[in-house]
Amino acid sequence: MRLSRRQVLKSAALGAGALAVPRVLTHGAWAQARPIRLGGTLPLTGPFADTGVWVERGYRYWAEKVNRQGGLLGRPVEVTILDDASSVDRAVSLLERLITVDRVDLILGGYPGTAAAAQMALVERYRKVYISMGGHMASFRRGFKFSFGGPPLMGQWWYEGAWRWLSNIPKAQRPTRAAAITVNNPVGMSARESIQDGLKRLEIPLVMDELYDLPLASAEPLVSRARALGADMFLANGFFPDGVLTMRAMKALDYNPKVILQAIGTLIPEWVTQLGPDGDYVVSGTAIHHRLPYPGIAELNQVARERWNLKWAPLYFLFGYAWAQVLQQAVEAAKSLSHAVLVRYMRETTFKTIAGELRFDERGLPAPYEYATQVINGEVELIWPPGRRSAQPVYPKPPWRR
Amino acid sequence: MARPPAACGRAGSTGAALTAMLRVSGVSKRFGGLTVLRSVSFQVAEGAIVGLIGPNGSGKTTLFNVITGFHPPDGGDVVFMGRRLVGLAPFEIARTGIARTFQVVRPFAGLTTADNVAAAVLYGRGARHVREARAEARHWLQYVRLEGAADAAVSALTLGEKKRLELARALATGPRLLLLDEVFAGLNPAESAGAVDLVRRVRDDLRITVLLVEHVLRIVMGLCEHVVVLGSGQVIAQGPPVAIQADPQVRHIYLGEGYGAAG
Amino acid sequence: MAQVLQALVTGLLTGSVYALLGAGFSLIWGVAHVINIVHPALAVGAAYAVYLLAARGVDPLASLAVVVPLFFLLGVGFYEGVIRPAARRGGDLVLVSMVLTFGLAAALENVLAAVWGPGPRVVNVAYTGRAVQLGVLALPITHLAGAGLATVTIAALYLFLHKTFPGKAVRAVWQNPEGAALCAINLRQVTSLTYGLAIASAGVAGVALALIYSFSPASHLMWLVFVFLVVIVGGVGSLVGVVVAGMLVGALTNLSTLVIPFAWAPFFLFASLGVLLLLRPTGLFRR
Amino acid sequence: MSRAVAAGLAVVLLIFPWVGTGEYPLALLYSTFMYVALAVAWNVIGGFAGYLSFGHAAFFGLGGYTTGFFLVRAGLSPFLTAPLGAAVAAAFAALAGYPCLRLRGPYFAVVTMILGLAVRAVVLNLPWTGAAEGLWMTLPPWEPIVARRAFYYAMLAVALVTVLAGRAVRLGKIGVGLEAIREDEEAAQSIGVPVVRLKMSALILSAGLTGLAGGIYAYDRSYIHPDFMFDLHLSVLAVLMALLGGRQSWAGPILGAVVVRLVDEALTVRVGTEAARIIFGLGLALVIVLLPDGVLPYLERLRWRAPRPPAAVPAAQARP
Amino acid sequence: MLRVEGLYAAYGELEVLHGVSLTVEAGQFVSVIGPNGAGKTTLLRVLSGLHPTTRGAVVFDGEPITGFPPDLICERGFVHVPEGRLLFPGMSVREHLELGAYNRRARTHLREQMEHIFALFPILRQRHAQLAGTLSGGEQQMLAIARALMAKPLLLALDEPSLGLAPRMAAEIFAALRQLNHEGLTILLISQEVTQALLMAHRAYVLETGRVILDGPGPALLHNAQIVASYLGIAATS
Repeated sequence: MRLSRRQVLKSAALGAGALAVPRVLTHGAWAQARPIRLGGTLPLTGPFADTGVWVERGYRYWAEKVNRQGGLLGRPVEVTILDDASSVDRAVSLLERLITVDRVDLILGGYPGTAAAAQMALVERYRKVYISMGGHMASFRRGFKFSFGGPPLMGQWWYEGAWRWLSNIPKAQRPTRAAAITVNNPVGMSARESIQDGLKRLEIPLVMDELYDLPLASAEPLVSRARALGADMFLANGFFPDGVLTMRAMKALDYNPKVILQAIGTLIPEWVTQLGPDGDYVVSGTAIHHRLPYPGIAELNQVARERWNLKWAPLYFLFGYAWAQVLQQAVEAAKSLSHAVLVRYMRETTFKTIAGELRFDERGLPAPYEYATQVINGEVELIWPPGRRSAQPVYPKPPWRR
Repeated sequence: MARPPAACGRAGSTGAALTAMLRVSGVSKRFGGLTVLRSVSFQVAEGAIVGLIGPNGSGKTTLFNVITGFHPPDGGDVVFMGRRLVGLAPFEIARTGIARTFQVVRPFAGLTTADNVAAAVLYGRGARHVREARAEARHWLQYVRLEGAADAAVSALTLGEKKRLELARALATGPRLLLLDEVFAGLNPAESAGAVDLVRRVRDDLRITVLLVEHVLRIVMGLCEHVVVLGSGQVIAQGPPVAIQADPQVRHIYLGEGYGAAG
Repeated sequence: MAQVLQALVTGLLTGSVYALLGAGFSLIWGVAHVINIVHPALAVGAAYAVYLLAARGVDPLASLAVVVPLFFLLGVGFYEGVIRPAARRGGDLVLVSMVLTFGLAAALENVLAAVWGPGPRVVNVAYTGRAVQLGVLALPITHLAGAGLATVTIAALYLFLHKTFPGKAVRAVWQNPEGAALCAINLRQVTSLTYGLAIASAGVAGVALALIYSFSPASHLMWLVFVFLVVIVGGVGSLVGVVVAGMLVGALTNLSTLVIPFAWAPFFLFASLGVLLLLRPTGLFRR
Repeated sequence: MSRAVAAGLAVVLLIFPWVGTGEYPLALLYSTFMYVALAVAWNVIGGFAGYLSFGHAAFFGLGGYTTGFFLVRAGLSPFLTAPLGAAVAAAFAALAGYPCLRLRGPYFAVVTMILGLAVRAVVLNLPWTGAAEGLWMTLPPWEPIVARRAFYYAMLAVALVTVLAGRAVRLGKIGVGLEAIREDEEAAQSIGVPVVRLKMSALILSAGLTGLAGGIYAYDRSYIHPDFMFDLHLSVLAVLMALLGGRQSWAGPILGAVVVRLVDEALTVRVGTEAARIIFGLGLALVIVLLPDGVLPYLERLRWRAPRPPAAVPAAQARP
Repeated sequence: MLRVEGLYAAYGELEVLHGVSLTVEAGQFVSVIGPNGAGKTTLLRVLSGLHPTTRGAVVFDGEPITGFPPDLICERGFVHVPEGRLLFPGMSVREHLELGAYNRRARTHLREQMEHIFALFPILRQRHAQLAGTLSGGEQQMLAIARALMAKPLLLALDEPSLGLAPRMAAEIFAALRQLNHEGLTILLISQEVTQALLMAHRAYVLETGRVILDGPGPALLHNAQIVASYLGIAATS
């Protein structure tokens, strides 16, 4: 049974409160210090809420942990997350509200790419440091000084690990024709760039390259075309709902490509709960993974296990935590909450995060990542790079289970 | 008072054409497979009150709609004061000086009584300012004895008042020719008498020519100088009222087979 | 060729669900003069009911036994308790009902979101993802089941309307309420019944939808667009028209993707339907 | 009396950005002005003329995209290109309006809704509009508070222009003609109202004003995407605000927009999005059933204590 | 069978019936004539419940039916064939007949009643599958009467059944009405066809501007000068 989001939040908050109490009692001065206030907006309702909720949990757990360990610059932190209801318009106006009315000291990044891109324009105007997924590469080509992807969910880098993994497969066994469908929005488009480039390197012709608008009513036409064109590699650059539809259409039409690549959908826990075994063997990328050996990951996995009864920490939980971690380390390095100071340290500091070590370049981006994942037996396993493997990749994908 | 005689005779008959204000010649109209008007021709002389009668479904209202441009004819011609009306939009025809009322009253229900008329002043007469138009509207409301209801919602009016309102609206466009579609229907005797009087005044004082469709023949016979009888979409008789009342074909249509031979 | 055939057949199967939703919507529009914006939202609600039952091992087809009577009663109650009182208060009923049912749809959407969360749900049954192979054609069983449900329901509606006394009374009221009253037909009863049936059919559409698609609280808006299209193109007041329009929309969407990029398919659909409406403003089958 | 109130309100709105409330109230009022402009502009065709458009997002989006396009490609200042956006939206209305305005009632509503979706589909797929990636503009080079004030005044000006235009239309000759069209097009023709020309003008004006608002909004956002520039919700919201406030008067939509915007904001902040929308939806249903003509006519009746106009005579006005 | 006492009715504030009284005995053929606008149609609409009364009483078959909804009045056996026929254009002839027998009392006799009607109007048997919208005017009128007969009326009230019909068709309709009356059906007819209406009537009422101005046995009124005057607009002097 799935706990309601609100119940979870409530218990999490209670737990955090209980842990904080002894500290408050013993550290009088600490308790009196004015808390550092962090604020941001996330889609807690609406189509992006399934992921938005996990980012929020990441932020909240980070705050809980910071407070447990004595706070930031000796002051407790306080997190305000407003629900933008998956609307870009609301994400921007609520963030402005947080900056100007609530006067938060630090900003927590939004989600998804469209909202983040719009918020990046806003924070640039207010000169506030902003760490988020960032979305499309174009967001970072605009010369913004205050926005960072730490680490970003960069579509252009998403499949890098998958290309490297495929290029290690003997040429004769590799797929010969690829079909791609892409959601017609910034996130989809960025992943699509990587596809055109990656397939060229692998010398696999792209026989079908279709875009679709959200919401996707029916995936059958797309899938049946890919099948008819004899594509033995299928790339679905979409979100979770359309991803689910696509998978079901593939199974219904008994279409068995050698490999299925999926941009975002596979990485949220719902993928497995909704699709069950039909969600298996899908390959995707990531910037962060629960089986990576970086410090902090194990702890987050344990939290996920204890609080939500999950085997591993979900991806977006890790992302939220990582973005907050970067912000924390910048503040600690700068020893200041002045954003003018902070932004200088952002480019000079090496951040040690649960996604590894990061340094930001002029654009506000770290070095590209090259992980590949595959869903195997309901687990999102790391299959590339070879040294970090948590499971052997399954190739070619077995036919649909009947 | 000397009035120009009502013209009779069919289109093309010389002499009458000189005084004809409205000339309908050979007008036909079909709806789907149903022919509603078959080559209808008649004329309306300037300054006359002409009655258009005929049983239900004989095409009277359709003829009105053809003249006013709502239903373009399939054949034939309508000429008003030397100008061809066929092909003009209804609002353009209205601006040439033809105003009409509707069989089932169609006031603008969401507007006040005064604004109903003011709209006609603005668009029929080309007034520019709403305030002036409202002032003039009051004049027309007074003319039809509705001045007390100027600021009332139309829904508060009785049927008789609505009919007068429609008349005021038509007059406010500044017409030379007024087409009245059953203005007397549904009125009680007193209202009816008032309306007859009103139509006479419109012609005598305002010098507006009137063409009216009416069922109550008593009114038609008392009011009109010339009557056109339509039957199944054709003109079956026309002439002065007395001649029409005596016409056996008309008696047949109105009273039925064999009736009134002794009447 | 196989592609064309496959696209056509899947399109028709999809279209049947549009048609089913459109049929109930059209029925309410014709008989009660209400533009029932909440119609697709109710169907989505039914899909959630199916989801709830499926999680307890009830097959979607078996859940019809619950959904259909429940939604019938819901429809009757909705008419008697909301629409009729609203109609009696006056105002332009088409307009009032549009805003009224829009408000209810917004409320229902968010109730669903509050209970189940905003994310998409899919219903998995034993035959999900299986297909019948017909030569070159692959026909997903869920689609066949959904389309079958739609067909059976539409056929039942058709038979009801044309072969039974109460059904004929519904058509009579639809075509001429006063004439119907003179035939000893109780207008209120008939309208109530119509509402019940229409909402019940929305329930069935919800079951079909749950079988074929993923659904989320907000997905009713997309369905609303299709329902509107189908009803207007088919002509308000024509069951046959709605069915043909549903098939047309389904087939057109799928077939167009064979010749133009998929992303342009919605534009092609909107443009062609827009042009059609401009040529035949009252729809294909309006008498 | 009411003139004094209006003057007072104008003064308050003019000096408001300088009383030190900070950026957020300015942002909130800015968006309220925008919705006022949208609702009032919609009302010119939807309320006065009775053509319920559900596609006004198309005009909004076109205004915004025109601004974005000229800013990115030609470097023109958005405060100059916003009027250009209005022109493009108006031109589009002139093109699409003629066939659409032949339809009435729900048919018009549906066709305009389709039109809105179709335009969105086009912009989403044309490469030179930024397509699915959206369009980024250079940021205005101001401090936040300066920017907020600038956009506050810009949108206030748009709202003011729109309200004045709507008021002038409603109280002037055109308003009377549009009302006549709404009530009965044939009767309107019969008194010389140029029906087609007049409703086309109303649609074009309505579209232009909507496009103007879109132009300013786009620059403030500085990143635009079809998803929110052509959002169906935007069209629906304009309709609801106008209907709720009272679509027969020029002031009704203002009231509707202000109330809906502020109530929505308050509810969202206080009780959360889902609960706010449930309350909003049910409230909407309740208000329209209780006050089918909108809130403003009801308030006016209260204020003047005038008796309700008598119930309309039964629609079946068959001749006896 | 039917007694109407002092009936008033209005549209909005416009009163169109000012105290109409009339009686129809069982088995009689009663005509109501009068020029257009006299209130004849309103009278029937009030009697069948389509229009509200302001004052007055209607007693039918011994029971007051004032203020009853149309479906109940129809079920009691007062069946109205309205002006303009009010048919269902998209439904077949047979369906109209079935709907005519919608009330429970009539439904049990559906088959035999339908046979009876097909005997009366053979053309309807030929057209039984045709949609009402595609029938000719005369056929539509027959269908309207037939639909009403299916309800097993005690009293059949007809409003202008010959309106807009070719003379031959009108004659056919009147012949059918006469036959029905001979078979024992009470008939209340409103018509502009003065001659026909009066010739057939056991009793006739002349209505003018909402009042009964004259009544008596039908043929006796046939050459009444007042009627001629009323119809042809000759100033009444009698």
